[in-house]
Amino acid sequence: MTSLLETEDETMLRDAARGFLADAAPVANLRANRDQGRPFDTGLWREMAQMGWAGVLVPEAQGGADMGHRAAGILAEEMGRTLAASPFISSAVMAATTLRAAASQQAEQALTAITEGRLIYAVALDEGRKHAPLNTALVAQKAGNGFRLTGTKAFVADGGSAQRVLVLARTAGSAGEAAGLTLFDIPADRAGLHKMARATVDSRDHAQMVFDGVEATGDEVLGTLDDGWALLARGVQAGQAAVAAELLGVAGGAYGMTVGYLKERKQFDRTIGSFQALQHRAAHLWAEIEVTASAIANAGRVLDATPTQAGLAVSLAKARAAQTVDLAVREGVQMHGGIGMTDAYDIGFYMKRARVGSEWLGDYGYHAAQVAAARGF
Amino acid sequence: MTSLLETEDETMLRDAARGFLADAAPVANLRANRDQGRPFDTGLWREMAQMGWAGVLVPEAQGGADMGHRAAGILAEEMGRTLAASPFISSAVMAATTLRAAASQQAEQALTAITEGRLIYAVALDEGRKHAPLNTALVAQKAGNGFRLTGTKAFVADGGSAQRVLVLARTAGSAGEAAGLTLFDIPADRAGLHKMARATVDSRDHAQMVFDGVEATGDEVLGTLDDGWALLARGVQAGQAAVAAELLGVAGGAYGMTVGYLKERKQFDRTIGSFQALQHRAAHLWAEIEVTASAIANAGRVLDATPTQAGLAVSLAKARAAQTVDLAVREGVQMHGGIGMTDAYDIGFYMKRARVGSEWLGDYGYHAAQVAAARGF
Amino acid sequence: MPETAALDAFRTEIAVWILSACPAPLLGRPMGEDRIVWGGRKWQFQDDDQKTWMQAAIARGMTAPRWPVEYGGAGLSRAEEKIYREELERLQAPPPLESFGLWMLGPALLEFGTHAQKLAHLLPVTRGEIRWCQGYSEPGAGSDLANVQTRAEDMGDHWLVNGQKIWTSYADRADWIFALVRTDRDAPKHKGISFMLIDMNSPGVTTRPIQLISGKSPFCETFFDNVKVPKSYGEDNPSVVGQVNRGWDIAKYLLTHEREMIGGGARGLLGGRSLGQVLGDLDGAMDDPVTRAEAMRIEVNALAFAMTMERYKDQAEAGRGVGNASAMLKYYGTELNKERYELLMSAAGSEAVEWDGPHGSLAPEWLRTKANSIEGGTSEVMLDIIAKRVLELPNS
Amino acid sequence: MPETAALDAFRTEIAVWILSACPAPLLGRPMGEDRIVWGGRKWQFQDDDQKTWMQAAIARGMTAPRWPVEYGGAGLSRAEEKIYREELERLQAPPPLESFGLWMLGPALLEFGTHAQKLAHLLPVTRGEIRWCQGYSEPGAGSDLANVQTRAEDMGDHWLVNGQKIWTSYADRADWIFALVRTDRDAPKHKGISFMLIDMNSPGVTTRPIQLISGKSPFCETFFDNVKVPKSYGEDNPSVVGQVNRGWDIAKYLLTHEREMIGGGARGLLGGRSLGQVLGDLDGAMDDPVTRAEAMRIEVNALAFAMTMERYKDQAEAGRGVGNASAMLKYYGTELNKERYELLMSAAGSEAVEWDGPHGSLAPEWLRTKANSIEGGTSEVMLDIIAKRVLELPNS
Repeated sequence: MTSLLETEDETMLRDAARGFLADAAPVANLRANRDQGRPFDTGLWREMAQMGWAGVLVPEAQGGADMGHRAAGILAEEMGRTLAASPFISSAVMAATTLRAAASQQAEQALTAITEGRLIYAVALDEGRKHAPLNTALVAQKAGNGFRLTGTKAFVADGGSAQRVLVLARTAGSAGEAAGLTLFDIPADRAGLHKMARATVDSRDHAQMVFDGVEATGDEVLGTLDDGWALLARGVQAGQAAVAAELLGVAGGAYGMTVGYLKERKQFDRTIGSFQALQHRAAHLWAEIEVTASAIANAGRVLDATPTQAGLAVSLAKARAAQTVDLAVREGVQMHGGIGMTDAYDIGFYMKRARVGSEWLGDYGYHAAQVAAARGF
Repeated sequence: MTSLLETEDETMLRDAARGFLADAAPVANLRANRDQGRPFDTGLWREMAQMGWAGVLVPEAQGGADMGHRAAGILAEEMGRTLAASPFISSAVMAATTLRAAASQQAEQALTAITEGRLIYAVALDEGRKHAPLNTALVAQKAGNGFRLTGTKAFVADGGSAQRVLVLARTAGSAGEAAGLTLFDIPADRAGLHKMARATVDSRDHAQMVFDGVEATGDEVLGTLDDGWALLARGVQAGQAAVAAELLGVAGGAYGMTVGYLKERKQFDRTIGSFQALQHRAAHLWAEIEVTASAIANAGRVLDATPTQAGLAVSLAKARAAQTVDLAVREGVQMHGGIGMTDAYDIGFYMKRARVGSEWLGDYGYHAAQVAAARGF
Repeated sequence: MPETAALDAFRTEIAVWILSACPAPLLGRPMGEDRIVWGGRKWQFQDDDQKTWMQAAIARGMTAPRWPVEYGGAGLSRAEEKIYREELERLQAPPPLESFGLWMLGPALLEFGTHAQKLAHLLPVTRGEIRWCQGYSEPGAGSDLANVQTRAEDMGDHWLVNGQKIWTSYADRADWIFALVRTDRDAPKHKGISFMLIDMNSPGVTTRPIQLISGKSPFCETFFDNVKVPKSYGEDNPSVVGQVNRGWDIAKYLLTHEREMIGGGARGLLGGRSLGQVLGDLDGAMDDPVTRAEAMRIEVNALAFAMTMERYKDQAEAGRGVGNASAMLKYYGTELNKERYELLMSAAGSEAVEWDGPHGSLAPEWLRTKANSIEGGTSEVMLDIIAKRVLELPNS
Repeated sequence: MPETAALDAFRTEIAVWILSACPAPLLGRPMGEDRIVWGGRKWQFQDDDQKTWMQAAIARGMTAPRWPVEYGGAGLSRAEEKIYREELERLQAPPPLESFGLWMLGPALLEFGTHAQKLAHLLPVTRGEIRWCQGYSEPGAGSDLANVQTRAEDMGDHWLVNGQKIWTSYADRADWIFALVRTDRDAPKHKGISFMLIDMNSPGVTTRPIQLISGKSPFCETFFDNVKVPKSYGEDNPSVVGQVNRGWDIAKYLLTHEREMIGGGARGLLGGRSLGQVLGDLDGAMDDPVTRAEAMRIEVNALAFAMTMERYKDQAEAGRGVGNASAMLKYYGTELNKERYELLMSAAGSEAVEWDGPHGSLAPEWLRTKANSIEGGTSEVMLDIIAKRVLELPNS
């Protein structure tokens, strides 16, 4: 496999992204969005699309940049650093990867629309409080030539803003089985689909989706009937790797803000960064971030090289990212002292996003168990 | 329940024990015993018996001091502090508690002999690498008026020096069941009982005992046939509490040695105890020891007040003690630096005893699970 | 009568009194922060029962059981007060009155104040008439509490106070504030501070609430803009407690109290149920070995910590102080509570991250625990105290 | 020929050479510390195959592949050396020769030595004729390596060396030692140290092995009692490497090397099997949620750490140094390895605590891991380095 070192192209991409986001989407934007009840900034998302980010995983034939998952991870990481909100992971990573694997003409049209920033997708997957895709119980019942979907999806990221939804439904089998799951690609304003916005601590777009006899045609089945999970799993893995990368960025952002504070803040007539106990904790945190960065780079590389064998690499990345960002935000808030507890200060936003991102698409325990299974125990 | 504070009597007992052990059994004794291949010092044990320690749990009618489990814990803790080796826990705590509960005339005679230091008991219990008394598979087969014992007991503490053995054997039922276990009280030199000394890292007396058709009479059944576990469980719980107390002492001894070193050792032209990172770690360790001390005191109190309901209290004490002593010896060795790694220095002995004591009669995982079960999960 | 018999008699007497004085509707109600009776001029009872109960307690001195009768207390012994608290808990009766005046100002004045100061200030506290807040922290000072910049200039008959305090709980609802102010700018940091009592109605005092990451909070910023504080509120009743420039001694004395109170917050949080039981309500949570192992660890530590609180309390009640070791309670209790909430959040998964989701106020409570290891002295300061004063390690 | 094609050709060539030069009985044998070929005057091969293999490697310069040919090396590029190591591993051939001379002295001399020094000292190293040991640490200095008390007095034509070194690995079997000695007692601590090459056969040099808590060890104490060290071993071949009093620069340079080597010890320890698989061999161990959760955690961290080693190695090989960040590898790798052994000990229970129990040398290995976070710079020193040089936090 290629080295885990960044290529020159990747470094250029990172530098460009970092520069752009520092200007266009500093943490202050998240605060403004929150205070104005806006889950993300549509103008910003358009700019990202113009830079090719929305099409980072889309083939050139559909107008995409086709830069691969390592590049997508770099973008997600940089967005995490400034907590920039966008439908990037839902739409440009998860939906795009799934649609690309579906390889239908309809899917290709959708990919072009995603790339151009005209179309936002959400993925309606989990139904309970924890990530467990095979437990899908939302039913798609045969009705004439089509289907009728009934059930509830919890915690659909970007579910409020999406124009289309990939929804995993059960057409056969029972909870816990992959067989019998079918993937539908339907418009989000279809009759009977009720979206309830959830006020989450990270101030982003999350919705509960209630499917009250929602009709779907046979053409709206993506991939094969009863075998939709094989297809969506590719998108979910890509999403897990991207969320892991975002969390690495969140950790890095919190760490950077904290070390900056340690260097500037004085107490007991000393810069607090000169206190050895804090130094050792900051150094340990840095070490954890470095080690996690390797797992993130590896997940991107493996997804690009051997996407069908990426399970271990992706779960390793998400497990490490969840643990590392947790440490980073806890240390960040504690080391900021009282000021870190105030809403007026930004470090709290990192803690809130870390919590949601760690949960999304599987937490540490879920992914550590996947690693263990892949490693034979 | 009485307060967890020490009574005046208990404080006097502690002070007396500490004074005696500092003189008569400093860590240097352990080194001398090890270098001379002696698991413990019989003269020292005689002196302890003369002070009433061997009879601390024996009724006055049998010549004992009958001071209770809290007092036994204080003695065990002080022995732990200087790593004083003796058959105290096997004989004076586990066997004595069991024999006392048996309340037979034979048992009373044995208690007197224990009290006077004339008789050392071992308890032959576990057969595998982890504590799991109900998994007892050693068979006691009916043979005429008596029994024939066949099987192997692993890791019998004080098994090499004991003159008598309490051995748990299966007379009915199958592995995992408490019913069908019978307790025998037999001389350690009975034909067919082979003792293999084990060279353990703590340089104490541990033996594997192979029972090769060992004969036991019906009179040698302690308590009731097929119901021996109920009786022995009392002794085992008392032993667990005492080992926990010993480990608290081991933690305290390692901590004391380490803080002493921090105050005296200079490096980079500074006393290393002035480095804040070490200060915070030492302070945290002290906090853990304080919290564990409460759990140890509580276990003794509960064993004295309501011995039949002591499971939670005892497991809590052992779980805490295992975790705390582990931290104490790891920090102790690391903070001593290179010198701590040399055999010439004492801190390594604390690490070795901590490892064995944490394992003996159930490790952290075993006891934490017991706590969880007692707390309804 | 032997001592224990006297205490038994007292237990019966006080239980009878509680049952007769505390209106039945108050008994057995769940106690939340919203049900606390704080008192003060701006105070409004939620119902008449609260008022009835408070006034009955005032009449018997039971709002401040251990204070001397002449200052509005009941003059109880330590042992008697403990019995009173135990009976309140057993009968599920709420405390008749809570306040910073009772918790903090009282102990300070009883230890350092003049007779006239005690009379003037403590009686209104015990009667729920005056509500106090505490003005220690300042912006930019953080853990360095002695870094007091709010200054009080000596203007002859009054002090002229200018500066700013932060983290003053309920300052917007308090009538008076006890504050650390700098009365000597040339003295070493700890030597020029005074402990001053200031009427919040004085011209120039303003407050502003602070929004936390967890949402609304009782914390305020408090500003002093040319506030005139009389040197004396009456004969032998100066506005400064103890000696001028020696206020740090009083602050240190009170910090020890505060630490014990905050560290104790970790107990009884789940209404007597174990953490594992609460988690067991969430389908499948306890099947995850990571969650189970962590729940076991926290349960073990929480039980042992509760015993330690008990042991330290007994020691304090036995008249042997716990001194700087109280820093351990603060440190251990708040860190443990943070761990507990992290696990609860994780087990409740995506439901937990909603501000008002199916688990009620879990998210804001989780974020709020993060402040516990900062307010009242950070965990780092607690570890410093343990290292230097308990372990006696040398200064760096 | 494009670069990759050339490397492919080299890979084939070197594989053929290994298979022809390395006697078949050596291939595929498990590699243990007892199978290492160290060389030196006191060295005795375990069998003729070892000797045959070493001499074949010497003939081709492959005991020191990247060193210049004139000093006994093969003059390979970074990429070629990497291929050589990969092929050795793939074909399960042992390294023909290992030594502190190759690992430590070589890099120091190549960077700081004169041509004559390199010729005189490096050739015997590549030929396995002279075995070196390293004399840095001193009793009482601990982590403060610059606190060198062993002194070398300038006696005109020679240095007179007196003092004591500790933790000198295999000093009792070494022919020469490279040591830090104090040549200026008045200069600041780091400025009066020289990097000196001393013949262990010199009168006045004695060694004594050190017993560790884990048992016998390669470590020794080394004593210098009025040892005369010539100023020069020949023309342009002084006994001090680099400038007199500037030896600290060389020591720092080598410390970075050493750190990377020790931190790497955590990899591949279990013969390619995962920790969970090894634990799974122990009946029931993985049913315990505490053990399972801990095994998962260590597995996750170990895999990510292995990737980090890989990444840092690639970075170094790409010619971009990792500098002080290597302190992280040392810190993380040794701490992780301690955790791994704690878990193995716990899972093997009472069987683990025997010196020679059913799990072989587990107990001494467990105790030995405790030294890994001390030797070559303690974890605390590594964290200091990261904090000050990588994070650039201010000095305390």
